[in-house]
Amino acid sequence: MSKDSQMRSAINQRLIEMGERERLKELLRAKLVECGWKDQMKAQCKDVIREKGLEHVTVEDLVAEITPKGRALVPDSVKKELLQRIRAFLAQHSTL
Amino acid sequence: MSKDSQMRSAINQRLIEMGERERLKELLRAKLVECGWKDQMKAQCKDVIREKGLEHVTVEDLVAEITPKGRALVPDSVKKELLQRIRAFLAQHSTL
Amino acid sequence: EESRRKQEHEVFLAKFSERLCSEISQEILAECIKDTAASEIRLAMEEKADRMSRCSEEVCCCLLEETLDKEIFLLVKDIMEAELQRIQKYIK
Repeated sequence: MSKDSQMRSAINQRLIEMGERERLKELLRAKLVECGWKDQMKAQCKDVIREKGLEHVTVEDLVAEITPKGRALVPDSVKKELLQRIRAFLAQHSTL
Repeated sequence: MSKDSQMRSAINQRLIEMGERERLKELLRAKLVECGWKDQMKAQCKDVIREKGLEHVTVEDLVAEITPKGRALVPDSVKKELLQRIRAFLAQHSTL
Repeated sequence: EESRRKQEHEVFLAKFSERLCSEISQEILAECIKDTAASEIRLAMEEKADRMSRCSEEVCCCLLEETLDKEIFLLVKDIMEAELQRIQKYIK
């Protein structure tokens, strides 16, 4: 195991232990609702169901269809905020 | 055309195509005899004719007079059975 | 040496942060998309079942009314004819 991957494992371990990984996930979930991304996704799903007909769509089909759009629709500000929060956490715990 | 009226048309279409609509009407007629509705209606007609006198009553008058009573006199069990039969049919032919 | 090590660590942290950010994003996006898709399909199915139930009742009512109207008309016609015949017979 290289030194970098050892460090990565150690930091990941600490992030989990300190509950920060869960908090980061929670933050992102909240931001996705707040910025309207979730509503956009719901609308996308409704469009696909309407277009294809309910009887011709499975959850997997729907996921496959809307995932590219879902990724593209995440605002840069949300990505930036998550990244900043990670950086701030790592800086605060400089022994990591 | 609203979604509801589309659905109603589709149900009717399916019932007619498979001959179920006629069978349901036949079932209903039989039930009306069986539950005594037909006898009650005959008695109602005779009462009206006796009250007003045959010379003062037309078929249309009599129909108009006894129809509300005729509708009210259909037992709930008969209505329920008819609805259940329609639902069972649609469940079996659920491509709607 | 110290400053080189520090710089390397900073580069490592920057890369690590980006990687973690992307990992978490992918995980949460996949989770949210799957949840949304499943709940939208469930909603659509519930809506369809409600509509089916409502429309079945309406079709049932129409069928009932149609049959009753026809039955009442035939019944009245038969009774009127019978009464007329009875009176004609009586007059004769």
